[in-house]
Amino acid sequence: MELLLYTALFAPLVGSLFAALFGASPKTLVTGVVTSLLLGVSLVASTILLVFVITSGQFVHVEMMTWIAAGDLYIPFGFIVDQISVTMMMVVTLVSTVVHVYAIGYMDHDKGFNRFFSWLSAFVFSMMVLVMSDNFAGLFIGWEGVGLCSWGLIGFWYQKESATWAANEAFIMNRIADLGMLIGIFLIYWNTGTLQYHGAFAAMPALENATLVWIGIFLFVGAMGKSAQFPLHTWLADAMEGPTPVSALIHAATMVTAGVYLVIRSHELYALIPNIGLFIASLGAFVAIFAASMALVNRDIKRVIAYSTLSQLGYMFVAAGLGAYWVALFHLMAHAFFKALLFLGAGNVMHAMDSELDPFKMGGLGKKMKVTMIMMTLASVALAGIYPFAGFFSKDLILEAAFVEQHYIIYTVLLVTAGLTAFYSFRIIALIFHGEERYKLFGFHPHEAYKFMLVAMSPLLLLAIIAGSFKLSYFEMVTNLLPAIEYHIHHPLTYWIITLGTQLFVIAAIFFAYKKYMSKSVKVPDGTSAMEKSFFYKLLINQYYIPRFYEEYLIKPYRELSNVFWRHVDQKVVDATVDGIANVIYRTGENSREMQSGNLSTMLKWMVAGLVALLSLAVVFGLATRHSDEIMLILSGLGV
Amino acid sequence: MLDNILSILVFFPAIAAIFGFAVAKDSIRAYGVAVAFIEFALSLLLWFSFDSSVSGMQFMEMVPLVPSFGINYILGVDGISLFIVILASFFTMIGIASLGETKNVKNMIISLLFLQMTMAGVFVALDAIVFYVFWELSLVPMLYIIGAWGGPLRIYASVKFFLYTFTGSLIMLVGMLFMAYFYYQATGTWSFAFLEWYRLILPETFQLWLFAAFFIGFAIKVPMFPFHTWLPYAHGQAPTIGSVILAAILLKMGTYAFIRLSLPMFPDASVFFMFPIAIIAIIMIIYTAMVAYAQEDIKQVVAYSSISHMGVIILGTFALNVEGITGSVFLMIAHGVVSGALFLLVGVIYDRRHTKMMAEFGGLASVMPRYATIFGIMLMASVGLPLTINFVGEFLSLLGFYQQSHILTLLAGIAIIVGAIYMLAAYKKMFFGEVTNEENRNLPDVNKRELVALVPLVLITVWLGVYPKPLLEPISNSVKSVVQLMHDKAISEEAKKRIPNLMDGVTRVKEAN
Amino acid sequence: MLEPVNVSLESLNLMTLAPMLIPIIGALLILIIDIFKSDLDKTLYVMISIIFLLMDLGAIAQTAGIFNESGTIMGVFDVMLIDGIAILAQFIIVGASLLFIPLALTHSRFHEFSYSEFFALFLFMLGGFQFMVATDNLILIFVGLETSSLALYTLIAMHNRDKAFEAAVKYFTMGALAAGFFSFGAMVFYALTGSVEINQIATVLTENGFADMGFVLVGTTFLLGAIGFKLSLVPFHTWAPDVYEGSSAATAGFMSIVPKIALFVVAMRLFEFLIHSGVVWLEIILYIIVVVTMTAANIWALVQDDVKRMLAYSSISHAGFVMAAVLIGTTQSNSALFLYWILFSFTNLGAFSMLWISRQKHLPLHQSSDHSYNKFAGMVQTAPVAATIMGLFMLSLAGLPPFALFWGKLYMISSAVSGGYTVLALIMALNSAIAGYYYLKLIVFMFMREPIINKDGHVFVSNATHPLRTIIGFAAVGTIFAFVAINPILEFITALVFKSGY
Amino acid sequence: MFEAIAFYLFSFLTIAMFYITVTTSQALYALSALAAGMIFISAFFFILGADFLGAVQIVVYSGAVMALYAFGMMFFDTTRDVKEKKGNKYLITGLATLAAILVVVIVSAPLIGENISAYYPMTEGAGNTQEIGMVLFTKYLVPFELAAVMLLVAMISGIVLAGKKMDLSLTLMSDREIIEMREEKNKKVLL
Amino acid sequence: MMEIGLNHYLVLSTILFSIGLVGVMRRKNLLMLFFATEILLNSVNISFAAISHFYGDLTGQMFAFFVIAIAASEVAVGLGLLIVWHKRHNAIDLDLMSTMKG
Repeated sequence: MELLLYTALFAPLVGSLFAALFGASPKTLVTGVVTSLLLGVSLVASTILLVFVITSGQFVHVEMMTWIAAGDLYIPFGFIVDQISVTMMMVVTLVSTVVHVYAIGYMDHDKGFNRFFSWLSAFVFSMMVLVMSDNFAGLFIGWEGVGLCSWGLIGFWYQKESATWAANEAFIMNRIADLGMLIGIFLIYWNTGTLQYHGAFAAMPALENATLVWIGIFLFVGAMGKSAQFPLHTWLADAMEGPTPVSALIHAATMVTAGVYLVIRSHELYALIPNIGLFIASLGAFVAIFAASMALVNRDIKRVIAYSTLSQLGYMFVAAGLGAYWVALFHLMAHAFFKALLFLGAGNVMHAMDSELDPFKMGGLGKKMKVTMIMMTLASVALAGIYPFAGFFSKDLILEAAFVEQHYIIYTVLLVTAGLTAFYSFRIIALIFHGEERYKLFGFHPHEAYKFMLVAMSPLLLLAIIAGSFKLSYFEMVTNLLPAIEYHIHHPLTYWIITLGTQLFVIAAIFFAYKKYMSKSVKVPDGTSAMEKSFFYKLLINQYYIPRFYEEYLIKPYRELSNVFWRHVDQKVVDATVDGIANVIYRTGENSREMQSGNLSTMLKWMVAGLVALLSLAVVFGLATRHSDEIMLILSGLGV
Repeated sequence: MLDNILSILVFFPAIAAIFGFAVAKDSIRAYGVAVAFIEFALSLLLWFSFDSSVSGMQFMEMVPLVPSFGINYILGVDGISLFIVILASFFTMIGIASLGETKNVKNMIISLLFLQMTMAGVFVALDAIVFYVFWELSLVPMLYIIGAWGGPLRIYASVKFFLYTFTGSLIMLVGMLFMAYFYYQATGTWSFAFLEWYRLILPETFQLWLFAAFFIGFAIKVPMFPFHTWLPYAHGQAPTIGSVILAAILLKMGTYAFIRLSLPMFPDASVFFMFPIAIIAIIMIIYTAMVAYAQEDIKQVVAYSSISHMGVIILGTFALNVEGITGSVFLMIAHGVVSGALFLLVGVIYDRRHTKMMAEFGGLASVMPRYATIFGIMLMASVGLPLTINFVGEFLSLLGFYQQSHILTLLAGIAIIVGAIYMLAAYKKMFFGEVTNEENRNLPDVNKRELVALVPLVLITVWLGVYPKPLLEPISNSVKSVVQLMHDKAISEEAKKRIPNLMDGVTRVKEAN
Repeated sequence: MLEPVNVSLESLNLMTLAPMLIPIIGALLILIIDIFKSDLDKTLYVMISIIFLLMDLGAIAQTAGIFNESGTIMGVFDVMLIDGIAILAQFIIVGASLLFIPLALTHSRFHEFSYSEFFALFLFMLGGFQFMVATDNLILIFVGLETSSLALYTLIAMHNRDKAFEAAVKYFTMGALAAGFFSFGAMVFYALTGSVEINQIATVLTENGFADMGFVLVGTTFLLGAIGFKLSLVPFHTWAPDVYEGSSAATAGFMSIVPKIALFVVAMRLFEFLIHSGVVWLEIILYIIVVVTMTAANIWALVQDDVKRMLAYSSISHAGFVMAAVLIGTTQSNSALFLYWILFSFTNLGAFSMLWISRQKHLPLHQSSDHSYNKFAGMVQTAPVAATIMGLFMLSLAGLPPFALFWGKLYMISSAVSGGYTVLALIMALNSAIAGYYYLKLIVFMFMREPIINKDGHVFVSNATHPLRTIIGFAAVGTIFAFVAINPILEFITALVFKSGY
Repeated sequence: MFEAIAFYLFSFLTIAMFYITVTTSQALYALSALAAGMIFISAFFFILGADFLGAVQIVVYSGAVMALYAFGMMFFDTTRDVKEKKGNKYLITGLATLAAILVVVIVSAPLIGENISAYYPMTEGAGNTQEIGMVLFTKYLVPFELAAVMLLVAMISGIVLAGKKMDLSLTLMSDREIIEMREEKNKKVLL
Repeated sequence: MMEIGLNHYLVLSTILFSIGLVGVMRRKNLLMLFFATEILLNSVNISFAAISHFYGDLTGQMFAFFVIAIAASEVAVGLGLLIVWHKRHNAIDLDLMSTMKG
């Protein structure tokens, strides 16, 4: 088993290093193939592990070697495969394998081909470390690792100013969150004396509540960064600058869910501090609708999907916050599949439209790219949560959980969000694949993507459809570890009303979207229409002016303050003082060297003057002898 | 051989340098490399014959110098100093190996070898005066290197560097003499030996004064805010090799001295001054990081960044617990490697373009991919990414100080943010974007000689980031004994509370703040 | 009616005179030789002087031996007083002279050395100094002082160019004034105590408990004026820079060492009992003078543009530094004084000799004065060895370890610390820092500037001959490897100083 | 009584003389005033019973020194008025008077001359000269000899400095010139 | 007042000494400057003689004696220097000799 574990863990690393060898050289197909194969290996290994865990119900826990040991601190490279991590491993390896294969086609013409795969596999490796580590430090390694890789991948096309900017933004925002996480880790260490999940969680019930609350808050701050929760969400949308497979893998399926994973992983902690959980849930709910609202009007396919990811993450946090950890994890899984699918589909479209992103400039692509259309539509259906697609089971559960836990506000918010979700996802579907063929105006010549890319996508499609059916077996497995809470609305009538109501609502939204955006009247918006002038539209299209706020009130001041510090404080004050002292001394010399006039009688005068001075001092002293004690005081001051 | 390996380690380069005068100009480089390599091999030998389970001093040597005044030539090495010594010889080696075309290279190499002597000497000296001798002597070759091979402002920079540090260390000297005098009063014999000073328990007021005296000397060397302004000039003007050695080794003298002298001798004072110094350290961290962000000259960025990192080291030192101090010692090594490498990298581009202005560059990633990669790795190490060497040190230092104060650590933790900001910004300016400046269009990528210097550094960075144990173990062993000593010597309640007692298991002060 | 006195020759122990008589005899011998055969070569005289100096050293060593057995020796009606500090001082005086005399053997000819009288006067001067240190009788001190001074004035003037005369006249005139001060001060003490012997003065004063404090102060003031003049303490220092500049580099180096140590001994004898018997005023005054001398001289040295002048100011500052020892007045500090001065004589003579070998008769255009800084620009490229040695001396003067002077500073500051003069110790330290600047300035010129004119290194060593090189090498070695010799020297000094009760 | 008168008279005269010496612009006046002052001082010596000293004073000063100075004056031809560029007089006089006042203030305080024992008392019935001789050749033998050396030094210095040899300075001549000069001299010797 | 004590002599010599100081400070002509120095020494001599008279002790006279000797030899050297200087510049005004300063 350990061998399998290592295989699953290190195969991507090997692939990455292999690709890195060719990093500087032009495209060599072999890198793509090798990395994909190695990921396949990793996938297989994970699957076997999954089977093992399900069947035997035990963990696989290995300790590779010591990492840091100082004083009482002992941090090993330890890895654990339990129900939670194995789920994540499955998701990660599966999606990433798909994405790798897909990327071989997608990055076909890119001169950074090898570099891309090196980064991508490196990312998978870090992600595996993140999910498999058995202690917080190891988690942190992965945590930062994925941050690094996403930096590299977002800024993959480094010639683009916007790309590099987005990359740095992502990295720095994550850093802010990581600080919180770091502090959380310190707290855990100094209070429990260890960083191993096992020991730490075991020790926690003994601690006083305040400490736990702090730990919970700081850890969650970390989670907020990675999962781009408000107010650290802006980087996710900008991260769409990266190649689409990256968005699919990192910013939909895996990395962004790390935060959720962290919360789930430390459920034993959050179980002790329910009020923090509630906070998490409410924040999640807020983010869900907040993101969805921004997705409504956005005119960039990938950004729309990104926002939907954001809002789905909101869902997950709601679940996690409400203690329905297994639900959260389940939705995480399901979401990974259909969202990745959605992104890859979008990738096809971009590919076809040579990376044009504005859906209004497309339309009627359905004729040219059937398969893609079907896939994306199905994915959107799943996202919208129509029975019997994956989304239904996971999302519905969350709604039920909220309902059962009697957080009706959250419930309503989520319900509305569900409607919005359905609307905006089908808005873009409609805009892209149906209606007028507006792309002709812009002289695009769309074409379907490579076959193997589509084949590669198919497993995701499959899962997007059937994932829901694993629900029970999954429940069986996960609840060995996570609190097994069945969410059943006891009164069957209410249950049916709620469920059907939701379904109808969603379907209504879908039809509305189709009706609105399939009509011939859809034009490329030019800022003239009444809607675009409306306040809400402006608010939403500008993402509630939050990015601008950051630009104006955080970044600029920081830059200016830095300049002030350098040019004025450091040079004009600190350094000037030092030089000033030197100059004062020097100038004293310059001015007083006149004393040495070189004229003999001046010199003689000086001597006599000195003598007289001494004499007068003598007299002074003679007078002062009465006050000798004060003098002794002064002298002691002088150290005499 | 092993009995006085330390003396050999110290004086071999000097003697070799003297012989070096006889070597012909054109073959001096090979000679220098050879000597430096032997030196490095010696230091490795030292490491292998070093018993890392022993916490005390090893390979002690003692030759009476001025016995009537208690000055003896005492050498010894423990886990704290061992690796800095190795680092010093290592950097001298790769420094000489990677030496570019320089005018009268002979003097350069000879002064480098002398410098190596002083560096080795400072870290193995166990007698205050001997320590001071090497401490001061190290200024001279550096003065020459900066002043003779430096940039347009070189003379100003070198003189400033010399005088500033000289002033500080003179005050330190007075402190040392005081210490010796107290020892004399206590025992009736003069002594400057550290190990004997350790045994002296001073009343708190004396501790405060002496601590202050020593502090000035060390703080200027480190350099700590607000005594740091000599550093940017020195770095800005110095030739590559100068900056490398300066950043990698010379700055460590200060922090090392804190651990070797201030802490064990003045435990109460250390506790007393812990928070003020921590605050200074935090100012260093954040303030200089912001200043670094404002720079236009990549070398200045690195220079200020190293001040910022020294802040973390100081913080870890004054955590006064095993984790923190171990971390800070490790971070000394780490920062030595990383900043040294960064300066080398800056030197690479400077050799090609003879400018260090970031505005001149841009889009280098496509022109010099290997260079960009190495730079990227070092940059990530510098921002303290896990599995790189820096992270271990920073993590431990912050972790350690967290025991003393939560808020301050939180503030200090901002280091990882601001660090990322200026480093990424600089990297973006230099390597990303289109190639705008035609001169950069076809710059040659890093050549063999530079790789010889850089690749080992990269390897070390990763190796020690993944597997720091071989260093951490001896370090923390020695640090344990220091901390225990401090705890036993501490007089005030506060100090007893702050400094953990390793004998009984109580190592955590839960109610710290 | 006076009855004839008869004294036994033993009671005189005339051997106490031996060390002083030897140089005087030597001088006379030189004069006689000159009478019989004039214009012989200077080498002869140099060698004669060296021989006599060596004999002198031997005599001193012998007295030292006797002192070790039987403590302080009084001789010749108790005028002569041979104690530890006297012996030490004589060692320094004669030793320094041994280093100085060979400097006469320069490559190019200078006026003074063409005289046999030069060497005669030189030896007379030594005799004078030795008498000064080997007595506590103000009269003898005065006479000895004048003897040596008069000789010194002449030696300076014999360099025979305008600057030299100017220097000599200035020195002479101020010296005359100082002589006035001295006699007045002595007069006051005589009036107080009816004696001119310091130990008797001390006893009397302590007996009547410093009743006439006013008189004591006046006397002290005047003597301080006189001694301060010779020691070039601010504000009586004004002669020093000009005289150093005017006289030949060698003579300047000599002046910075020998007369001062003699006067230091006098100062120790005179002031320390006053301080110890609680003349607080003197303590304050000395404190001020010491600090001012150190600092002011340093500050002035900063702004000099002629190396020799800079060295002049620097030796003023060193004198102030050492004067602190008299102020502190513990055994440690007094030993520190001698230790410091021994090391200083090495280094400073070395430095001045470096100037001496680089002395040109006719100034190149770019030079404002004999030894202007830019003369040394880029010296490392034209004359590397010379540059290195010069740099060595500079570093040593700056008190950079492990070179000679560092140990002196170390011990001196330590004595200040253990004497309880904390602030003073700090001031001393900081002053060394200031001093660092101007020593560094020369190093900067030598090592970091480009040479201004002709590349031939000869201009720097135009004056060098083997004897000079030897002397400099000797000084250099002494400067570098001082740390080996510190311990024996220190023990020796401490023993002597302690034995003679200081 | 007589002593008092004498004292005041002579002190007045001396002060006057010396005052002239330092103030007059006529070198000749100054010289003669100085000489007169010296003689008056010797008068004090006689009053105080230091006959030998008085004699020496007259001989040395009014004899030797004055002769020297007179010679010097002729040499320098300073018989004409000496122009005195007056530096600020206030400083000078100020300093001097201040010094005077201070010293007088302190000195005029009566000496508490207790337990001051004469180490070399004057013996009754012996002439001052004898006593002096006695002390001079016992106690002060060494200073006396040294004084002799000092005078020798002074003599040599005088000779050297004033001698012809100082006229052309080897210091300023380049080595070549010196050698040529030497050869010149040798030629002369040969001829 | 009529009784002449030691202090009278001391005061007298002090005054003379000050006169000497004035001379030393204000004279520009070196020769006359030397006159002033003579005055200094002589003024001291008076007190020495006086003290030795009042204490009945010969040391004072000794001192005075040596002072005279010193003064005499100083004159010799001083004049020598003056002669050399005068030969060169044929002037003995000390304002001329200020080539070295600073």
